[in-house]
Amino acid sequence: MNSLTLLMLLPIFGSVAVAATPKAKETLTKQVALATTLIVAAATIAMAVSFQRDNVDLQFVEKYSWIPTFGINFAVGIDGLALVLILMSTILAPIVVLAGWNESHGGRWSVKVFYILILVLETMMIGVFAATDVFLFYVIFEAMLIPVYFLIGGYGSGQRSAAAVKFLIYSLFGGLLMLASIIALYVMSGDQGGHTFDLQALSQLQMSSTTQNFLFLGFFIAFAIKAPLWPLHTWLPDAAESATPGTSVLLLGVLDKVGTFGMIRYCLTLFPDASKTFTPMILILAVISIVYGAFLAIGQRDLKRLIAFTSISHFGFITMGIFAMTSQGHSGATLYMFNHGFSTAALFLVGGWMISRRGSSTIADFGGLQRVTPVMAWSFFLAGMSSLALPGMSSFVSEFLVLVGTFTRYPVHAVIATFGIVLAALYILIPVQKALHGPTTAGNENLSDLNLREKIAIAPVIAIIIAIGFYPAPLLKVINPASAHVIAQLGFTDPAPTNGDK
Amino acid sequence: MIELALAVGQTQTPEAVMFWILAPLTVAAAFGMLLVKKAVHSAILMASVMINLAIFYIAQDALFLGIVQIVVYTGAVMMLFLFILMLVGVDSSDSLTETITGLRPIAITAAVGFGGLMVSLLSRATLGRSAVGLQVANENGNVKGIAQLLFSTYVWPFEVVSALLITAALGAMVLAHHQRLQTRPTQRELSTERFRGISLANAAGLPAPGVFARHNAVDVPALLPDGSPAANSVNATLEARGDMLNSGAFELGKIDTSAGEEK
Amino acid sequence: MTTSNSLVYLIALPLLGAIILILAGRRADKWGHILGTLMSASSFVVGLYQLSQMLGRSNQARPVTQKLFEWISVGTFKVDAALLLDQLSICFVLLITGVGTLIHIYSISYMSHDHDRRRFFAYLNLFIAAMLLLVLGNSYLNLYVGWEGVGLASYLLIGFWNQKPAYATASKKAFVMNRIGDMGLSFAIMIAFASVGTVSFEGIKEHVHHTSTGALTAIGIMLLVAATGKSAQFPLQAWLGDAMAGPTPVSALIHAATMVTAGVYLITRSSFIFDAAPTAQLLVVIVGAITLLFGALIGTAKDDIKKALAASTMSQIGYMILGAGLGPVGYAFAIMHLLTHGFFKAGMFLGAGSVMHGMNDEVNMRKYGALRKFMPITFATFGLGYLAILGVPPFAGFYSKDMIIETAFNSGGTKGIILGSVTLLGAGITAFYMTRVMILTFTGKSRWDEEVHPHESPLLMWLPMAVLAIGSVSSGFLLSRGDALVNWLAPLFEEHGEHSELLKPIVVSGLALMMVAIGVAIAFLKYSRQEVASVAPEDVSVFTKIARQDLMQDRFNEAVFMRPGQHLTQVLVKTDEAVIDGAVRGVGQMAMGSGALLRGVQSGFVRSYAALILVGAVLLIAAIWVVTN
Amino acid sequence: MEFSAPVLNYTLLSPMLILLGGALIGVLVEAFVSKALRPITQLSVTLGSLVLALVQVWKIRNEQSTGAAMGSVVIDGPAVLLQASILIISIISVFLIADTEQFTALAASLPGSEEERHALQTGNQVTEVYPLTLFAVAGMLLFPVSNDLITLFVALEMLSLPLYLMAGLSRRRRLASQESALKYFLLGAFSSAFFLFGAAFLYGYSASITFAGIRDAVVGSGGNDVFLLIGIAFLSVGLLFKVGAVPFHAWSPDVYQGAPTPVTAFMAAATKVAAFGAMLRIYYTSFANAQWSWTPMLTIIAIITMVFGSLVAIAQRDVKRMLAYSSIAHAGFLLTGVIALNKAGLEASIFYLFAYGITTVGGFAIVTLVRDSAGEVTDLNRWKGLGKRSPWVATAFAGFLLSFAGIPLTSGFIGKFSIFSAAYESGAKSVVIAGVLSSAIAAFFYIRVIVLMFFTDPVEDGTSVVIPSSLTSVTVIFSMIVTIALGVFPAPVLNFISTLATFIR
Amino acid sequence: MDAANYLYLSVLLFTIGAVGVVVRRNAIVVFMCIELMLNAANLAFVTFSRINGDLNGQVVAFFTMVVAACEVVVGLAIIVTIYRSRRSASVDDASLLKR
Repeated sequence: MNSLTLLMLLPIFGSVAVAATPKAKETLTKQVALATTLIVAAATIAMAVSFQRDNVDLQFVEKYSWIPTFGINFAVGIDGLALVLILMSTILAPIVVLAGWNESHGGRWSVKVFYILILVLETMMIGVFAATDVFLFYVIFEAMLIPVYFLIGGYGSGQRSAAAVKFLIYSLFGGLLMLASIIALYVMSGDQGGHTFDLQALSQLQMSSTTQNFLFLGFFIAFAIKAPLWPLHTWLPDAAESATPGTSVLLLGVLDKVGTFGMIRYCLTLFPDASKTFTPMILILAVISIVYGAFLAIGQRDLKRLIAFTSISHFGFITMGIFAMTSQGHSGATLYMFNHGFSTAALFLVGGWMISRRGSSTIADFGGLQRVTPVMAWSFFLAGMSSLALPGMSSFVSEFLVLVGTFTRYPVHAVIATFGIVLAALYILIPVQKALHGPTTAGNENLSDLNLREKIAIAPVIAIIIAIGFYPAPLLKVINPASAHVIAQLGFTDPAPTNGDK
Repeated sequence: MIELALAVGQTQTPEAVMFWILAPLTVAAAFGMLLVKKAVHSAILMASVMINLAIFYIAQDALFLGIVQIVVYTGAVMMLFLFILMLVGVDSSDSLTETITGLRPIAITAAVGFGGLMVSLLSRATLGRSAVGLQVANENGNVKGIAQLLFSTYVWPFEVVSALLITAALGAMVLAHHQRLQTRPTQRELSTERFRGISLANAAGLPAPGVFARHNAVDVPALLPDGSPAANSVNATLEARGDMLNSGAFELGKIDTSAGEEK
Repeated sequence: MTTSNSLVYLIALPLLGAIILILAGRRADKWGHILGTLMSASSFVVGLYQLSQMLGRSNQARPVTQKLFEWISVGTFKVDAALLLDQLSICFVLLITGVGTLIHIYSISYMSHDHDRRRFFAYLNLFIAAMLLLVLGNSYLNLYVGWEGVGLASYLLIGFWNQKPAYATASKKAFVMNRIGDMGLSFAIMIAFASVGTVSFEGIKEHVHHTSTGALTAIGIMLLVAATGKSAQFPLQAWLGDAMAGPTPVSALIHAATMVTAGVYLITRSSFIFDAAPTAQLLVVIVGAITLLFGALIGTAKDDIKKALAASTMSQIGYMILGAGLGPVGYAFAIMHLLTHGFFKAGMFLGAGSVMHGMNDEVNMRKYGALRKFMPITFATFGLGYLAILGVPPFAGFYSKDMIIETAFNSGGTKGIILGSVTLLGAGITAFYMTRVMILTFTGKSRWDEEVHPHESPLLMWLPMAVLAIGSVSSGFLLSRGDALVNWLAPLFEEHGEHSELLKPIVVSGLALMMVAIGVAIAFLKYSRQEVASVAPEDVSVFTKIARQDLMQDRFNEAVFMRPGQHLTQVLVKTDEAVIDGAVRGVGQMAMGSGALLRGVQSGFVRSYAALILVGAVLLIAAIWVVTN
Repeated sequence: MEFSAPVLNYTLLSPMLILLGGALIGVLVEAFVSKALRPITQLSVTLGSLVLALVQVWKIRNEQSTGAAMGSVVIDGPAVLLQASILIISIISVFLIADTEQFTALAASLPGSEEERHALQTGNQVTEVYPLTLFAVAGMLLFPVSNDLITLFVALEMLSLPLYLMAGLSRRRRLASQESALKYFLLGAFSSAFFLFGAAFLYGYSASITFAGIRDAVVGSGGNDVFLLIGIAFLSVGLLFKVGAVPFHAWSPDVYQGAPTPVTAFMAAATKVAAFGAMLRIYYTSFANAQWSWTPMLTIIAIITMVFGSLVAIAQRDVKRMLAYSSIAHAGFLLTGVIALNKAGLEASIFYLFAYGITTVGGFAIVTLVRDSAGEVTDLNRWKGLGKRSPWVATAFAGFLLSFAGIPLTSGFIGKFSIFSAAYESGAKSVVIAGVLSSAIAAFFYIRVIVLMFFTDPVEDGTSVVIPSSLTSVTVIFSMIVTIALGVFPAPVLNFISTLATFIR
Repeated sequence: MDAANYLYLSVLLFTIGAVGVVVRRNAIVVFMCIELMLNAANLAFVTFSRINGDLNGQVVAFFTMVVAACEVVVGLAIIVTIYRSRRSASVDDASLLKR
């Protein structure tokens, strides 16, 4: 497998196949969807195998003229960063399909529509990370909102439509700001040698620092909303609360990564100087996100909202790692994106199973699940441990890298952020205690434990979490060259150890 | 407003006299249109404005237009207005009290602002060339000059205007023409209808309004021998509209002078 | 440096055991405990093998390493997953696996009625693995993994009976407070990387001489913070008492013998840093001194046998920390006390467990009494441990504790006198409260309830107790004979220079024994001569009350951290709702409101529309008027 | 002075002539063809002439001439593009107009009268709408190709008068329909008076009524610019009125709501193309050199228009009114194309006009489908749950709305992108920022409708979606295809526009 | 005699017409006011024609008259229709469509 375009087309073919399944045979529909996502995952892994690790250039590059009038190409290509994120997305997809086998029931529309949306979304997930044409990226960035919007609004629970609207409006707003910046880039490219949206070409543009700052903000705000970064986060808890667990996984695990991915790929590459200008401010926002998200998570009564706020805290870490401008911070942030995908997936999926069994997402309604449903409880516990970055879990490696990387340049930020790990212990252990420990409370006595399908779905997630926790090298080897490249392009070198000043 | 003064006008002084007499009249008439209550009066004032304008046209070497203004505009268009006014109700009068809050002050401010600003602007305007006058252009006669333009340079709009006229006619037809949707019954059919009806009572025709009543207007029902009103003597439309008068007031037997007054 | 391929088995065996037991689930109920014990025992065997290998090598060649794989490598931040077994770690390895195996055996019987016994053994194995990783890791980051791993195991084991909400809370408290300490370790690692560029013990040791004192002090203080968390030292000591919620074998293994001593390990392991950072070292001593008194004082007032022992543990670890803070002279004594303490305290905890086992899990000593007759073996083993902790010669504690007291006195100047006095005082208080425990539990009249039928524990339980009792008796003598341990460890630490000798060893021993005698006497007077109430009396001095409440440590934490934290959380939740989301919603409502307002322009009257057009035109004209003016 | 006979290039004028001819035939059909045959005959004549005109436009696509009608008409690339757009939009609008349910049976009858009932029973139809449509389309074709003020004025009236009439012909809620006709007419006449007054001043300023003459005067003027400015201002009032820019927009919500929906669709889409076409021509040719004077004005108006339209649309409860305000907002976006005053702006405007026009017709086509026993249901509250009842119709409408909102992969996005980038290129950054922000506001109400349709449970109140007639289906499907195709693969159209879009002067 | 005076007159008439549209309620009067505005424009055209010395202005005025005539037909037809439906020629009564 060495064609990104083909990889993007696979889910589309799958969605056509899903659409072709007879309405009565829902299981067949699901099987087709699962098969598609598995094939895509396999194809991605095959692609990853043939990826040249030490080559910092874009690989698997494809370029087709799309709208020549505006110099727009359908251009794709991946570096280590993109590869890791695509890998994460395509591995998560079959897990989500399998884990959410029954999520599509009780929605507004048929099962088929659910899987068509999921598969279309998968195409876009691949595309958004693979795009090397800014316009293409923007198109997918915005278009992705639509399937998610329908997934939340159509298959969610509670205030789903309000949450979906909030999500969409928020994201659109950010997207439009980015559009303004993109237009400006486009126009400038026209003034400096011909209209183009090629990322490489655009990064060579000459612009005044004021312009650069404004354009940077256009991009950054869009990404900060997406990521989300304090104080632009309020859509996330609502969306996560209302979405189905599977959707939440894709939303927080993959879509939100587009925000942090974009910060690296677009903000830093296109506007190196502005990035430097805004770094102090962004770091402060990131640190606030870490601590604030953690506190808010501690204060939540709803399990899904809690998980959402933990993610806000984690995105704070990722953002901090990105803007620390050290190779550790960068690689850590990238690895964090990957790991966060899985640990959030685990939390949401297991949390979702708990909620669907109990019929409530209020933490206080649970109690003593460990006695009743040990496997489910264990899965949740492990997911939680991953979320609080216990060593041995994948998130530890990334979180520590971020902290170390930040510390070497911005010790104060890193120190404050480290307090987040204590808060993390609280926000995970409080729900663990309330839901899993203690006497089995009324209403929880007869909950059933995970069935085979659910076990099969969660097993790879936990396996990946632990495996990467102990052996992150395969990923780091892919990530490191890309990170180093970005750092070097920005003109940064890692701070040297301060020893010898005695 | 500097260089617009016409050095050419041989009719300069008489024109000025005419202008200063007619212009105030025109403005007054136009202003009157806003102030009079009755629409008809407005129409008359409008007509006078138009005639004045025609004079101004002629004074400005636009003979053809002046004539057309009187013949077509004042003569035909204004008559159309009057005609419609008649249709709508010639004596309908407008209350001049403003019912939409705040509109009048806005209108007055806007008017004063508009007029004031425009006048002020005009006084500032310069053209950078002196006024020419139409002596040269009208060399072969004003009508001929216009015709020349109309049938050569502006032949396309001239043609297109015909489409406009057709549109207007078609539009008037659509909105006003009551198509007969079924053939009108012949006299024979009507009489057959009468005789084959439920009752022979009306075979000879419906009673006319006002019979045996003291008033023979169409909205006064005929009275039956017992003095009660004959409902079918009045047009069904009037009845439906509630415009039928109470016949009691018109009974022959009683002399009631006040009823007539009321009517 | 010598490499070995078998180090990993030390960790892998118990880890494998834990994984099998967790994954196998109920299927392993029948054989789980056996597998767990075997895994621990085989790890012990590997440890012994390694010891024999090590003994066969010269002093300098004793450390062995094993590089497993490259763990994290980003830029200059390179950390291998690698193990280091040297003279220091081997002590710990043997202690952990040895005592651990004994406790596994004990637990087979102790937990036999618990239908989650398999899970218990899984956790125990997990703990052994993590603890071994802690002591075997060759860098701070590897140590950190074990560090948090034992925290996790501790959490799981404290909360083993988490169906009781109080136990679940206790486990959470332990984890969170440990995390605060862990944060210190994180800081230490970060500072180390930022200033030295590496996080391995070897690497930092190499660079220590040209690293600024400031950085080293910072690292040292942060390591101390980590140690206080894990080792329940002041000010992060509050979790230990609550941690007694776990099954007693857990208390014996984790909260007495091994995990809580990790802080001592960390400080000794980092000797090269502390030696170069006197300020940090001084802080270590201060923390140790405070804690040893703090724990001892709490111990005097506790009626819960396990909590009394826990307070004692805290106090004893205070001794070790103090010892370790005394620099090169103290490290070996700290480790020695650690080892002897591992024996006698584990033995006493197991004894306490045995008592509880016979007393329907009653822990209140005021409901005990006269158990000597019913549980002779327990009494004997407990009593030996008691003598050891008191420091009565020739029991183990005598050798280790007196060394620390002596070193403290000899650390020089006023500091030496203060520290010596504190340690002496601590020894006296220790004697008091341990005697109190003995008296309340084993002597006097029985105070237990009708339905309780005390009985001696089965073989599988008393056997480990007996083994540990032997250790309590002999280990001190064995380790100090010919300065065996001191010499064994000596290559790891810097040479220590001459130190003044304030008091001769014999004087110190005399003083210590005198203090012990006083403590014992007071306890006898107070508890043996008069009736002990089966309910704790309320008319006690304010000091007793404070001591019963753990010297207000929980109240302090609640008042200073927890409640403000909770308030802050609530405030933030509300702020998020009202202010941040409120602002977002406000923008939306503003748009809608202005829409509704502007909608009023569309009044439906054609004349107002015309007016609008006219006004628009006027504005245009006005603009022109302005422009051309 | 000798009279020389005028020379008309009939080939170049043929699209308009065909339409006028078709209209005349239509008038004759009214007179001579039996009632039963009239609808089908009229429809065929109308469609036939529209298609023929389109073919004719295609044939002359490469012509560049100002001499088609003695200088009154200019045929160039933009002219061809605009005319073709208008014709395509008209064709799919006529498919909607062919829906007899929409028009009154007898316009002259009183609402609710016996006569009306009778006319309804006999299946009478006001087939005059077809020739009226053709006249309007002819006027629209002429509007953007006019090359002097007279022709411009005549074309303006020619496209307006039929629309005034058609607005009043609704079958349901006739009082509202007639009211909308009255409002449209009075305000339209009012604004054309301004237009004419402005034309007078331009004439006074330049001593010429041709666009070329005005441009020459602008370039080499001797006096000051007062007359020019007044002329531009008043002329703009007339043009801005037609495109529905604030504060000259007030007619459009009322008229959009009151008029029969097919007429609304037609005038919303086609009028906009024609009016903007004319505006582009006159601003890009005649006034180009007086840019300093009108760009600030248009910038402010554009910003107000976008923001106003978007904000007020939020508060709407009626789908047609909402679309009206949306069209106001779009007028604001389109004005940025005028402001841009560069080739990119011209191309973008033409693309936007075409894309927006098609989408608008599609959107209104959907509106015609949602009905209850009393006709169309335009109350948004009753659109709740439409996605459940008729998913395809709701999906199509959602697609159109997303295109209005400018979501990528729809034509609306490409349009917005191209027009904003053109404006940015010419330095009109404030407009771009305002446009982007109001797009965000606008997205809100489009999405609200989608929420209503898809995420709200239906209320059983008799609202249903009728099975679309085959012609309506064609309109909807065609609009949908174009909307998506122009969003996904706009390159051919953009290229085509780019090769043609240059005004000759 | 200054030809500009005609322009002032034209402006005044135009203003009066515009105000009339806003203040009068009778649809026919409103419409007449619009006619007044058109006439004002015509006067401007004629005046400018004279100033500029060419007849184009007069031709425009002529066209205006024709177009105005057509407009009158259509307008009056609409007004009559409204009147027949509502029995009122007041433009204020026609305010069903709003907000």
